Amino acid sequence: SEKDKEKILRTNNTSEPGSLDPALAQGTHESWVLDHIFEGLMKKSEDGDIVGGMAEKYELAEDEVTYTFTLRDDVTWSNGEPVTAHDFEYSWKRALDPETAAYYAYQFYYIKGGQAYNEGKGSVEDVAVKALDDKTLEVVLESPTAFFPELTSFYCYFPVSKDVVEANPDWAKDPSTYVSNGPFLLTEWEHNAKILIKKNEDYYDADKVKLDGVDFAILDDENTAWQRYEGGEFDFLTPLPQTVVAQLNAEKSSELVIGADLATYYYNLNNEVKPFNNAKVRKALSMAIDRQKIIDNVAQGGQLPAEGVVPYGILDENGKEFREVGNFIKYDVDEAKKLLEEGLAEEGMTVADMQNATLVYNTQEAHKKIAQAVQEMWRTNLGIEIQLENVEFQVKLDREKAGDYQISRAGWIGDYIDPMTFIDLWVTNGEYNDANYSNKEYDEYVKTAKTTADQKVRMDAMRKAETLLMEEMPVLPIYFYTQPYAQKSYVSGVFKPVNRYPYFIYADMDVDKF
Amino acid sequence: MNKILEVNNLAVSFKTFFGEVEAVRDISFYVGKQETVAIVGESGCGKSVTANSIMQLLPMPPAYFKAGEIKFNGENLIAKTDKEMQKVRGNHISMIFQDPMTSLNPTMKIGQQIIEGLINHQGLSREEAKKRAIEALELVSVPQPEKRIEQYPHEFSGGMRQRVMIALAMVSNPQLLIADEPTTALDVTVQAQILDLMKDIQEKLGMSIILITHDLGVVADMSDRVVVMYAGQIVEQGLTDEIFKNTSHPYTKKLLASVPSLDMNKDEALLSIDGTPPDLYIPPKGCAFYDRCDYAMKVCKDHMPQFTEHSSTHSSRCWLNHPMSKDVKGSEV
Amino acid sequence: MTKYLIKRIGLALVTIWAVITITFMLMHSIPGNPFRSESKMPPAVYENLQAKYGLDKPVSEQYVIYLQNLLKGDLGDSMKSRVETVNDMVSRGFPVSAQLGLQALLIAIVFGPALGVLAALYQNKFPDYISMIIAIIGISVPSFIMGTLLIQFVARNVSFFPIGGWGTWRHSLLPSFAMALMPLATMARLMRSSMLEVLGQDYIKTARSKGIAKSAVILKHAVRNAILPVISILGTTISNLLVGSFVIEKIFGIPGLGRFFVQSISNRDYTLIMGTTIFYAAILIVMLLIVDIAYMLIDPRIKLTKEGR
Amino acid sequence: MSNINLKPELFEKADKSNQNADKIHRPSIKYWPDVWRRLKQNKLAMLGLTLIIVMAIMSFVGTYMSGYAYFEQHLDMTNLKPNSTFWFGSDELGRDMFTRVWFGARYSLAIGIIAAFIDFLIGVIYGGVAGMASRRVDSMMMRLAEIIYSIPYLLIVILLSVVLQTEGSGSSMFVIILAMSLTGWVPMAILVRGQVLQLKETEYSLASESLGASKSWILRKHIIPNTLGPILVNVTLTIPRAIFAEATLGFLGLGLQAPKSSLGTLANDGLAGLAVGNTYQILIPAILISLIMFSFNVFGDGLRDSLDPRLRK
Amino acid sequence: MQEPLISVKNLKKFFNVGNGNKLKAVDGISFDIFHGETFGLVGESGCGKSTAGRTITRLYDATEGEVIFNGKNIFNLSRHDMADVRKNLQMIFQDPYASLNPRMTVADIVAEPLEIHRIYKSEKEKNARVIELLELVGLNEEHAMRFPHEFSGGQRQRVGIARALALNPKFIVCDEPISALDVSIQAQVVNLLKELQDKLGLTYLFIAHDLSMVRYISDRVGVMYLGHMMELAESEELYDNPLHPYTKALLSAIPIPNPDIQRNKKRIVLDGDVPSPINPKEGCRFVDRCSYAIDKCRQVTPIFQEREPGHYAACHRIGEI
Ligand SMILES: Nc1ncnc2c1ncn2[C@@H]1O[C@H](COP(=O)(O)OP(=O)(O)OP(=O)(O)O)[C@@H](O)[C@H]1O
Ligand SMILES: Nc1ncnc2c1ncn2[C@@H]1O[C@H](COP(=O)(O)OP(=O)(O)OP(=O)(O)O)[C@@H](O)[C@H]1O
Ligand SMILES: [Mg+2]
Ligand SMILES: [Mg+2]
Repeated sequence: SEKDKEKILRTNNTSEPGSLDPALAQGTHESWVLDHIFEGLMKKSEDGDIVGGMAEKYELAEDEVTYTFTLRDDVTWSNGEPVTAHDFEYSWKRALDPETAAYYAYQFYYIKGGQAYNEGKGSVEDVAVKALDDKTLEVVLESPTAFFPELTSFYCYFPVSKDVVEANPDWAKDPSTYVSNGPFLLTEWEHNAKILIKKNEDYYDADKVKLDGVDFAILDDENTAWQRYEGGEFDFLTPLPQTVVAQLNAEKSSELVIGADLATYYYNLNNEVKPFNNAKVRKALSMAIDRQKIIDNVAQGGQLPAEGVVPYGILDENGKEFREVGNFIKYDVDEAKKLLEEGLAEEGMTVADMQNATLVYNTQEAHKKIAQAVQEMWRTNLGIEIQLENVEFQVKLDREKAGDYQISRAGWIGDYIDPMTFIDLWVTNGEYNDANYSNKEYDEYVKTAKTTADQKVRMDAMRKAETLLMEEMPVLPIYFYTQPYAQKSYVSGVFKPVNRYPYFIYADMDVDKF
Repeated sequence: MNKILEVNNLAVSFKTFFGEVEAVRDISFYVGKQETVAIVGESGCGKSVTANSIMQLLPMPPAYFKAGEIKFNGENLIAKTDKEMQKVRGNHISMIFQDPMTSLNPTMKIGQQIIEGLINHQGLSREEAKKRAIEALELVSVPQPEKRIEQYPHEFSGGMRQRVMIALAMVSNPQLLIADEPTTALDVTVQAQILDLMKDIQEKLGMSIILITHDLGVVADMSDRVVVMYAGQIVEQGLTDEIFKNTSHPYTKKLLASVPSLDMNKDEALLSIDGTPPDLYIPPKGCAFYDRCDYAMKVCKDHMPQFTEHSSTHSSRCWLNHPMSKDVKGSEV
Repeated sequence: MTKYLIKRIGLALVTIWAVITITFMLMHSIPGNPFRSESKMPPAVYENLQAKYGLDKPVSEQYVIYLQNLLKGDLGDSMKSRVETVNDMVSRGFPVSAQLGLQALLIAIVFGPALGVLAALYQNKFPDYISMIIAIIGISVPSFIMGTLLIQFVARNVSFFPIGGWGTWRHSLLPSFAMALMPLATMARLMRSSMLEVLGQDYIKTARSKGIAKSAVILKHAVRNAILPVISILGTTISNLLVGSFVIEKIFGIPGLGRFFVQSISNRDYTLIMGTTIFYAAILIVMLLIVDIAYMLIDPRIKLTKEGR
Repeated sequence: MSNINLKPELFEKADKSNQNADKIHRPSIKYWPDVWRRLKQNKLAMLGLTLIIVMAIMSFVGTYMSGYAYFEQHLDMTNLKPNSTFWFGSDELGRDMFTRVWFGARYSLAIGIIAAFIDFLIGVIYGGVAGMASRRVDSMMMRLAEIIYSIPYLLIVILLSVVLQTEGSGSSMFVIILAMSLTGWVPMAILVRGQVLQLKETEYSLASESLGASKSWILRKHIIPNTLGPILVNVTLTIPRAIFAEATLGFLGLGLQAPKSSLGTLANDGLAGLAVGNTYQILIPAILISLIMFSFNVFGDGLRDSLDPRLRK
Repeated sequence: MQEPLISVKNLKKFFNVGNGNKLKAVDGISFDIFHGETFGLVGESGCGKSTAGRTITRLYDATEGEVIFNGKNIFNLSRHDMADVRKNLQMIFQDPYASLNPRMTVADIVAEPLEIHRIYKSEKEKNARVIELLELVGLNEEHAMRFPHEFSGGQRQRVGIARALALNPKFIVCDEPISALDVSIQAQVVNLLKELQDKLGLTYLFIAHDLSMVRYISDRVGVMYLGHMMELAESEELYDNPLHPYTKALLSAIPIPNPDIQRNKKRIVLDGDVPSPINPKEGCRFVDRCSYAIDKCRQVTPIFQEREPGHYAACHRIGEI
């Protein structure tokens, strides 16, 4: 009977999903569940490769912008109906529909006519997604986009059943009307308390799915969640309290896994405010930060010291880490002092004038600790005493937008696996260029990279851009995020895609041990 | 005679930050069965403290018993625990408190306050108790008692509250009733009714009464014996007739003389005792009345006079009773 | 009395309207927006969202629309959740918070005043000190620490108590306890102080003269006269408890209403902010009305229904 | 009769012409000196007062005793348990807890006391006025309090933080205290009003009115003194509430700015260390808060007792 | 004739006692009090004397009627003006303890009126005045620092009297000021009141039960019964020639401090149901207990009118009995 024990993996999904409709998803608390109950055209294999999901195969035409996907024959919705190319066409257009007001609609802007439709300037007919027949889907992009196939594995590209959604707009609110096509199916949803998904026996690849289900609790207190994990009520847990990560790390615990992540932690310097308009001052500030020490003693989550703005986990045209372009960041106190002196002199300022500089961070324990460490490093290394100011998250965003700050904490999570998701942040007048950095040469590189289909040209342009950026240092990268998680010894096969939460699709639990 | 209550050498003091206030100093008296003993005396002389001592209801601290015993049916009440006293209070001994305004619970209906003790001691049901309460209020002439028991003390006039206090004390048919100025707030007609009522119950049930009052008219009406107190001491006691007719102590004489009467001359000032009684914080060594006494002798100042028995029932505490004082004459009162 | 109630209900509506108006203005005058976040969102997406929730209209117009919907009993759609409306959220979260709050209240009301009475009866003796210690612990260890401690040291070690979560009554014990401590301690201290006042009154002497048991003197005579300050703080305490404690619900992972109070504001979830606020205001108003009525029931001298003496 | 030796001349008429000469005088004492005298007799209250004074002194002196500044980090010496260098241990950034705790005590004590004082002031005045006023005004005032208490506190605080954002140095104590006092006074006002409603019906209030006293006079001279017990209790309870409210404000970016510390933020920071067994990080600030609480409580009780003449000994 | 100092006109004070029931504590009484006179008010306990006294000093708002003091109806005065009038309109409370703030020393209590109206120049002057007042009522300096609970009932009452005298008011409502006092102090207080009256021309409304004392102190006496005024006359006249049956009964019940007389005295016993002021019936209020009652008494409320010069009474059967 031991063998009959249901293999339900228990874990915690920090907060209540705003919706489990793929088009309406907003963040990880939704996507983590969606990743398991839906499947897109492509999917990630357990090795991290992009392989066929709902689509058996795809073809890219000569023009580099026309993709033709062919769907598998044996794919069905959980209500038994077949998954068709029409469903995809419907779902993607629905996500672009301004009426739907989807958060991630911009992820479809690569599709020709997508942006115009979403902005209300174009019509739905002009969106270049078309089901040629039940099994064939044709997509035309605005410009060559190398990572498009990968994009179709993301949750916003997941299909919904046209028949179901049209018949019942509220289909996603209740497990009983919920229809999906993934390896697991939604069976229970107690708001703000738990979500239960069970294995989809009709899934075409059901053999590979070992778990009988996943039980997501909804508990937003990290500490309580950790106590539950420790108390044996969870089999898997992420995120972990920072002190716990530090301790597990120190103990070299076998339960701790430092998962990769695609995100960078950095400080914005307001390039329009004296003395941060001076590159020497900016570089001096960067050089006076001992990033390794921050990671080892403050952040303690197994993060990597930043070497630039683009984190690890992105491959270049040769299939190698893009990051191998080099480490642009060094810790050199003497150099820093020199640069600061020069820079300040150029601006006609002294060290004492830095007193009024304030570092703004949004309220969170980790940010507070790092800010204090940085403040102290600047004080001891450069002799400048800046102020800290923590503000509410929305207030920080507001002040960044308004340019009403000097230094501010920021972080960026890659939207897709390509350097561009980081590089294009700092183009002149860019939407997210809170540092207000502006450099013609930089803009030029970005433009080049965005308009060519030639991978080599693209990558080179982006390498140059990053090099230039780090030369000017409009922002101070601190570290590259990681995603540590804890799993009990009997859990195996959890796969962590670099820009996703861990997948349980291929996970297993050792029945004898739990 | 059958003594129901005996107070022997009772002394009560209050501890204040100035020092000790000797409110009651060595008093002894008794109450016989079905007897009414009146305690009279000037304001502040310790009447209420004596009464509260019998009930064991003095706030302790600051009050404490310095000496003496209070024997009720032969048992010393001072030695009793609070739990044991609960069986006595409101059952065998009841008390009418002097201040009817503050002595009633402002947040409890009148009826409830009366029946509470009944239910407790006599095991009556609520209904029966309520009936008894209504009867009791009727007896003390509170109009519409069935309505009034649903009212709160602040809706009663001063005299009505006092009558509630009386009803409350008498409803349990105690063996001993301590009435501390029970009729001060009552008009004469109601007062007369209430006094009649008390006499009635006394006769029917053999109740004894300690009547504390300054109304000598009431004393004359009600009491069998009178105890006269002054500055925490008893200065004279005796049968009512003896006190009124063979008055011995100069204080008692003055007290009687200052009673107003209907035929007082409006143009003349009322007679009163000049001066004030001594402060009981460090009381005088000698006779406490010395300062105000018209007959004061040198001996009175520093020597405490002892009791002289004038009859088996009548005694007083004055140096004038001493054989050596024969030739001293005070100015006539 | 009925007239008084009607008047108070009328006033309550005005009060709620004022709360709505002020909150509405405040909400729109602080920086931020439900759809602004750190991640990439092109203007078009942002505008689509604004339009969907009517946020593109002038605030005054939004206000009028809100009031119209409110009159129909519709609190609107949450801006963060597309699954539940604000009505849903409130009607699902409130019973949970209310259960928790009522349990906490029960604990506080049963033990708080009792502890205070004991302390007063044995002033400067052992029970007084015990009560003081409990009060100090209750007050100086705030619920966020107490909750964490309970989870870590009680729930983790005593399998009877689940570690967080919601479902059976066992889930509710530790959080109710953590929530109860502060009001319990407050009531105990207040009760002690006013008990001491009352025990010195003449009518206590009268009650004792009737020979009724000490406990009856305390319960029937002293407590009623001393309880007024406790009643006074009960109004705000109960409404705080009933709508839930944010911290406790967060720490124990309880799906109550309390969480929305803080979350909705940091999320700038306008409709949810309004919904919870109205709900909270309504409960507060009812509680304070009950407190006023309780005053009159407890002390017949207090008259709120008629002008003057 | 007694056997003392009584000389006949003793039985002569007394001469009372100079009787006032040897009159005994009670020592006279005024109310407030008397309160202070009684307070001094209360050992527990004096212990509380001493502790308050000691803590107040330590909150200034204590920050210099260990030689470490409150912001000084030793990233290689983090989370050390109390030892001879770090008497109260070190925190997660390797700062000296001893210095930080006393530094925090300085702010917490100041915030607690000032906030309690303001709550007391506004609460007593508002509640008192409402209680004394006509039913109509009372009703209006209570509805206003209801409105103030109903408006989400956080919204107001966020607005304040934006409007009163002080250049560079983060929030001043003024802003913090202002934020806390915005609604903090409401329960106090309700409490006081309840007491006033009860006490204004007493005969002594009526008596004062008959003397021509104004309502404010009756309130000040008769009602408030007679309800000081609950008020004092509530004031002492406000102190820890304010200490923690400050920590909560910290979450919203309106508290003291790091690396400054208060006992509330220290306790909150210490919570993180709990999961990995650094219990001392929460224990030390918690004990200090309890000590503050204890001191104010016993002092408040003592004060209450000594203000009550009936307990006069 | 002399102008009255205070003129009470058709004064009514009703209390709501739940369920729409009205308790008519004072039900339309009218009388004048002249400068320098003492107006005695007697009547059965609960008949509305205190309520009348409190309404006359505007501690209660009248349900109906006027009280003219110094030519003005005090119910129309603003708070401010009223405070001014209060200087001359004082009250001694029936309840000697409840009316003293337990947290004030006796000195503070007696000084309170002085402080309210700020009528002293220095602290020293104030203290001197307080001591003077205390001594006036037979207390002394040593009592000044004590609190009310440390006093006996009579001592408390004297504190209340001292307080009322502090402002040298023109008019004092004395609500049973002496009933808690022993005879000697009673005499002192009454002597004092009279003396002050002679010296300062004070006017009193003197509520009391002790009829001998009322006779002694009052110039005119009013007899109330259940909210109505039954009889009013010069005190000699009233005592010698009572017209109303209730007054007769009242006078016959005075206790005499002589055991022989008192025990054998005949008094008019009032039988019958004790009437209630809650929703009283039409007709004479005394009817149920009156041995002379006729049908008319039950149906028509007798008018309070002058029967002999200066002698008013409300009874249908005056002259017949
Ligand atoms: N709590 C107390 N503290 C100090 N002294 C007190 C206290 N209670 C009473 N006394 C004093 O004890 C003495 C006796 O008081 P008691 O109340 O017995 O007088 P009494 O004879 O009943 O007078 P009265 O007729 O005025 O009621 C008084 O001088 C009074 O001042
Ligand atoms: N606040 C009140 N609410 C309701 N009824 C009241 C109130 N005050 C007095 N009464 C009622 O009014 C009537 C008259 O009371 P009042 O106190 O004036 O009598 P009184 O003549 O002074 O009697 P006493 O001689 O006993 O003091 C009584 O029946 C009393 O119950
Ligand atoms: Mg007495
Ligand atoms: Mg009266």
